[in-house]
Amino acid sequence: MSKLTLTQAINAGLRRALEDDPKVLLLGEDIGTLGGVFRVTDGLMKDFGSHRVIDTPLAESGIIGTAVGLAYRGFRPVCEIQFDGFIYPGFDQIVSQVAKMHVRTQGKVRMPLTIRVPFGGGIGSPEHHSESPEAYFIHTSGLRVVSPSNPQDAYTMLRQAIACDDPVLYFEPKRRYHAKGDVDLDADLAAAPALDSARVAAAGADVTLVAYGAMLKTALDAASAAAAEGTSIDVIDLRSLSPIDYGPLMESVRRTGRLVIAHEASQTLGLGAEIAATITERCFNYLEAAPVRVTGFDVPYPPSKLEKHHLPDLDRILDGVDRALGRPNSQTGMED
Amino acid sequence: MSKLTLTQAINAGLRRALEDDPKVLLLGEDIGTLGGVFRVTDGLMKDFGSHRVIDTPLAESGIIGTAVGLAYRGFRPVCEIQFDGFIYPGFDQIVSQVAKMHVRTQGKVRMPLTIRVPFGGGIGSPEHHSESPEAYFIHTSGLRVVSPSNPQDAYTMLRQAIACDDPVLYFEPKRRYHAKGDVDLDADLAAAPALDSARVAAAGADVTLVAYGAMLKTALDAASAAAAEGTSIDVIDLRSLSPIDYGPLMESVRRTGRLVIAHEASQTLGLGAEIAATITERCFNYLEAAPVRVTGFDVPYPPSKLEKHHLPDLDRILDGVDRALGRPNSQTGMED
Amino acid sequence: MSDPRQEPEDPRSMHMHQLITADGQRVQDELLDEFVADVDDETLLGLFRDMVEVRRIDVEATALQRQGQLALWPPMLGQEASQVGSVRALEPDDFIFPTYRENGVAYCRGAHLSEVMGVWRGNSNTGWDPYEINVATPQIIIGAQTLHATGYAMGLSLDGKESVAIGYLGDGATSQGDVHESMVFAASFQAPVIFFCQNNHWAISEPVGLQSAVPLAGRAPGYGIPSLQVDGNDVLAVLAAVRWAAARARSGGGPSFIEAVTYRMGAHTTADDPTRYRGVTELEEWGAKDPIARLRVLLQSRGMLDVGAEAEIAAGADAVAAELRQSCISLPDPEPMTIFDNVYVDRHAVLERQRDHYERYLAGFSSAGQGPGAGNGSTDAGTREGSRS
Amino acid sequence: MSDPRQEPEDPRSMHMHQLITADGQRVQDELLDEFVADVDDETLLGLFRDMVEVRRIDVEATALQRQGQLALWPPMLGQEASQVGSVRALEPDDFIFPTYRENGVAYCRGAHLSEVMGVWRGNSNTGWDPYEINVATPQIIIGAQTLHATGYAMGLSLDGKESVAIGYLGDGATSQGDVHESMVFAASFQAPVIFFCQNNHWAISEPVGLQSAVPLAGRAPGYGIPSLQVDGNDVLAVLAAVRWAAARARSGGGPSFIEAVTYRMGAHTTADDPTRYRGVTELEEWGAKDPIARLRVLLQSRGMLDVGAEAEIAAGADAVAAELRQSCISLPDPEPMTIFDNVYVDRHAVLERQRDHYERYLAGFSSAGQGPGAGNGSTDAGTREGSRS
Ligand SMILES: Cc1ncc(C[n+]2csc(CCOP(=O)(O)OP(=O)(O)O)c2C)c(N)n1
Ligand SMILES: Cc1ncc(C[n+]2csc(CCOP(=O)(O)OP(=O)(O)O)c2C)c(N)n1
Ligand SMILES: [Mg+2]
Ligand SMILES: [Mg+2]
Repeated sequence: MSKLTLTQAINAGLRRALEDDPKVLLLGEDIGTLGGVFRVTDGLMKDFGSHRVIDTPLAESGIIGTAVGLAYRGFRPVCEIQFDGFIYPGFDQIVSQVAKMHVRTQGKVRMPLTIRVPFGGGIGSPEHHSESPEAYFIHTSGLRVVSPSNPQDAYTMLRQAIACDDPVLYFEPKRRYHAKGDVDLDADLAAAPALDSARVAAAGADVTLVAYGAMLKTALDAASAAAAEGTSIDVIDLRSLSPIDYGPLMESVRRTGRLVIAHEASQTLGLGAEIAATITERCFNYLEAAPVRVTGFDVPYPPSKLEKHHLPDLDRILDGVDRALGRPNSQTGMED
Repeated sequence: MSKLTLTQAINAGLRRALEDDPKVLLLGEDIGTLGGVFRVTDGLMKDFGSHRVIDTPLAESGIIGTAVGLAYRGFRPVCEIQFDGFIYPGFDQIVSQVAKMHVRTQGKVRMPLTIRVPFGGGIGSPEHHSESPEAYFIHTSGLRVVSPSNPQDAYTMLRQAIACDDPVLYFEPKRRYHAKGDVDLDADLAAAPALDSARVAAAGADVTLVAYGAMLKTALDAASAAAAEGTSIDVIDLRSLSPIDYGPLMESVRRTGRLVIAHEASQTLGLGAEIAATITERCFNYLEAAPVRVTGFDVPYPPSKLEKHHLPDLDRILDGVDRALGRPNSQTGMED
Repeated sequence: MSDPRQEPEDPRSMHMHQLITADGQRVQDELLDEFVADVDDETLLGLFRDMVEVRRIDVEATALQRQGQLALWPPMLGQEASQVGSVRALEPDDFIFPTYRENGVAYCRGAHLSEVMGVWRGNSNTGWDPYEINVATPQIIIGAQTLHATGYAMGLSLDGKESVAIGYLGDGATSQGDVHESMVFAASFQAPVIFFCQNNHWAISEPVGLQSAVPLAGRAPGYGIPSLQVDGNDVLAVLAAVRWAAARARSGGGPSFIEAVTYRMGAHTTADDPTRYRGVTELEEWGAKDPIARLRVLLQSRGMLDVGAEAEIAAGADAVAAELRQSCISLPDPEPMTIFDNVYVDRHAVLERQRDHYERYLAGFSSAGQGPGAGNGSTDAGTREGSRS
Repeated sequence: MSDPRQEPEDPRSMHMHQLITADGQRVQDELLDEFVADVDDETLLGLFRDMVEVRRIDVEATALQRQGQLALWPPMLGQEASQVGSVRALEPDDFIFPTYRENGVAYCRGAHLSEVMGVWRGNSNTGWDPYEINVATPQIIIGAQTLHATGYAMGLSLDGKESVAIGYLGDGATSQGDVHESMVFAASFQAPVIFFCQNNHWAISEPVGLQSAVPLAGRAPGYGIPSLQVDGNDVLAVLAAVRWAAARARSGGGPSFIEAVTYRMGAHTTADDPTRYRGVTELEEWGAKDPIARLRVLLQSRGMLDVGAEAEIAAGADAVAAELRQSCISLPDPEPMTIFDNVYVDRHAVLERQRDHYERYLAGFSSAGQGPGAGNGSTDAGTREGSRS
């Protein structure tokens, strides 16, 4: 066991993947000499050479598109998108090529790309540096989407993502980059929880609270605060956003009858919509109240001085819990 | 009143907008001399000149990006994206520029763009020509998204979209391009239903069925078939996909207690998810059953010989209606 | 007023390399000659046969589309020399990234005709296995494949191979950002990639002048990528130009760009009506530069193509066409449940659930004569009656 | 082996226009001289003052960031001549599309210092009204603004104006597809746009050689766009080059591309640590080419800048810095409910509902001392207690 920050855990995961498989390559802007703007790839170019840790020209479509060609040739490219808001120039290659190549070729060509995207807000950055674009990719058939919330998952899930024969969008909770945790660097990948599995992060009986990425920490804090007030919250860390592992969610909701989903992304067609709709479909008779979404608002990410109002925090999550429990709160009487 | 096809109605709407406002410009690939691959812009370059109906180089980001600059200068660009699947190269400009410019400039700069996108399947076309990408834009704050289902709406809503000071994605139901209908070319825009309003397309009492674009026709057919079997369906034509006009939906669901949403787009985070989640939030105590989604599957759009299996048809919608009514059907017993 | 050193080159000032003139004369080209020094008359005849077959395929496929057997077809008429000359310049290990129009290239590489037709009949998005013939699937998103070719070529370098990758693109494609980024990456990594641009003068209804007022081959030097303009209706010159580029790439010289100047004699696709946007003079002018006719003259002048030989070739092409027709119309419709196949390599629980559901749903129809999906787009509300058990 | 006519130009063979040498000598340039024939010593002194002020602003903003008053700052150190020379070449009606780094440009155009600071303090995404000073908001998405400049310029043509649009970009930006598409559109529509590329040799940690092995100014001719390479540390040459381009545009000559060769003497932003990727020799080398130092020498040699005059200018710059600091630290925090403002022009029912909800939610805290949002990222679960009425 090593105590690592989340960035160190990702770095270790990349290092291990580079060691284990000569077909693994890293591509991105500033990932080489600099080691990435977050130092996630620190030291890797030095140790593995500039033919495996590749500083690319400044062009996201170029990064993804050449990675498609490399995958065509049997490589396993790991692309870094510098910040969430810079993924859109590569959107066409992701949606029309990466996601569709396997089905297009009737299974002949595989796209085992991993696309790493530091995502989310709360770090005081300017525009385009704090977005949560995961819903675009969750809606895109052919992709897998995951997001770890802690160093151990960051390490294990990254290795699983790189080993996975499908393309994986790997969203890194950048607000939690410096969070430390124990990481078992020798954990057996096969024995580890599957890449597409959810995890119960805290057990509770009254309400089910679903979160992922950086929001998991806030959800756990909310659960502690609620416990002090006598409310017991079952917190589920989604880990996989596509596909969603509905088993643990359904098990929980069928016990609690109440569901709250929290995420930073905007509400309309944010992941909460899918979870609310699916759980309602599959657990309708168990629900005591409508699933509640606590999310970013339907606004472009605001200037950093205002981000604390956009991001769901402990108080807003507890407000959502109140709503799920049918306690009068700020949204009461606003059904119309 | 004129009897027009849906393409003719759009053509008339463009013509009228070009006549009424010298700041209106059309930009797109093949829209000039050819009149567009669907002939939607037929004759417009001839009548308004190549400075107002502009054949652009083959580059979608270029089309949207220069339209942003034109809007900056006070123009009202109407961009044509040739087919749904070709919008992604312009995605970055739409999401990071068009959608955010007004808020970025604290309201100083307006982006009254209209982006016309022929969308959806059922026309026997190759890959990338039958997609339903609307969810990506509905999830994007700062955009409006609409889709007409008939010639009159196509005409009126297009004029309203062009007149609107916000950017509007205007999704044209290409499968219905040749559908004919009465169009009042002199309808008063202000008196017409608002661009962001939904419409009850057929009145019913047992189930609420929501659809938009080309699916509306299938929904109406399903309602007729159901009526013959004694089931009365309230069909709502959404018209506006962002924002959604929840008033008529809520009114209907509170009467029927049952909701079915049909669309061609893939299920996961397709618009049905948002409607199901929101209606559940706002009408929980009125729902007799979980909202049902009848949608395309979570697969890349299939080759055209298979598209009839992907696209919800009358039978699949009626299957969904059965489910909403609690009648045993193909999904019964599949809650887990 | 402006700096003369940096004035844009005049289009007419760019040299178009040629080895066979429009009237069938073999002419010299200082750069290209050495690359076809080994091409004997037999080889030339082979190129002729290829072109005749490709044209015959085009005619047959167009007919099949008219007869409702294909959903769509993108004609190659007029571009046979560019397609045949380029693909015949390559080694089997060289990897090809084509657009939707390079069906002649795929055919020459050994794609089965049924595989080629499958895409245009609507059965599948690719017919062939890319790794079997080293040809990627036809790319519809304009320009996207040039990045794939570049990435593949980067992989070739990493693997220490001497092979090359070639990305086909049209004149219209040169406007796309992806093509630019391909050249940036290719130059930066000195990737062994060939950008083979068929300037067929049209992007659907848009003339090449709308994409660029100067020759397309003039773009590449700005990236440090050598380029050539070649007569795209001259199969020998195309062959030579691609060999030139491939030789550069194999010897570590990095990327090259070739503009093959040709002409789309047919419609953009069978759905297109070119009479709406172009006149007959242009067609006539280019008809006089036909790639097959000029090689016929040359071969005849060398005594390689008497009436008998030509008839034999035509008969061979007819046989190809017959096989094409047969294999096209006998293609079985794909199985409904295959829409769920190959979306993922690994198990995907959410999709699996949808598959199970649809399987049960379909089973509900099995006892009735009526299949599902018949209600689609139909106004006939009666399909449901009796279709369900 | 390759065609010599189309070999890539050698980087060193491109002529870099210059009017003031690094050691302060005024030299002649055949092309540029006529564009600065009217520039007298007073004007030169004005450019000097601008550059000193811009540098002083940069120093102050960097200090404010270190002191926690700004969230981030992208230094302009070393690029003063490029920024000042270019903006001073333009007319007030000419419209500017800058990146995040052109804060000196915005300042010269009349942006209030508090407006400039607002962005970097995290108060807003723009400080100034673009239409008040004809400067668009700072663009962070690399390359996107060049398309906006092109579109705006197309609009200028349509409106029959003689004004121009200018799009600023960096060396790294030249790799983006959007910059390419800008040049395609600009050339196709002969838009009166200037692409002003500051090659400061670095894109964060990536040297310009990674984006291109040949001069960036060499790209434009491939589109039929004339281009110039100019010494970007020579304010007079930059002024002349932009006037050259603007004159071309105003007289219907269409787009131009200018590569201003300069150097980013500071970090990419205050969040960057350039010692990780570049050595001191390069810095020293470029330090010797400082844009301000060379103009100082020239002005002194002309008797325009004695100790008193320089002190006066320095004092003026200090006053600007003081105003900057004052207006920055006194910027009021934005009001919470403004996050819902200006997302749409027209009413948006779904967003309005969210706004109403949040308003009511916030009201729930009003009676308590503790504001909302305090629980964000905090492990202190106690904030909720007592914060709600
Ligand atoms: C990204 C994208 N935009 C638009 C289209 C529609 N489209 C299909 S072919 C074509 C013209 C292509 O012209 P060119 O590159 O010259 O190739 P050609 O068809 O002449 O072989 C267009 C606009 C597309 N397929 N992809
Ligand atoms: C589309 C996009 N990708 C990546 C980034 C991250 N990024 C910000 S500045 C920068 C380097 C830009 O270099 P250059 O164009 O030379 O401008 P300079 O910073 O040197 O002024 C990068 C990669 C971005 N802002 N936008
Ligand atoms: Mg073409
Ligand atoms: Mg730079």
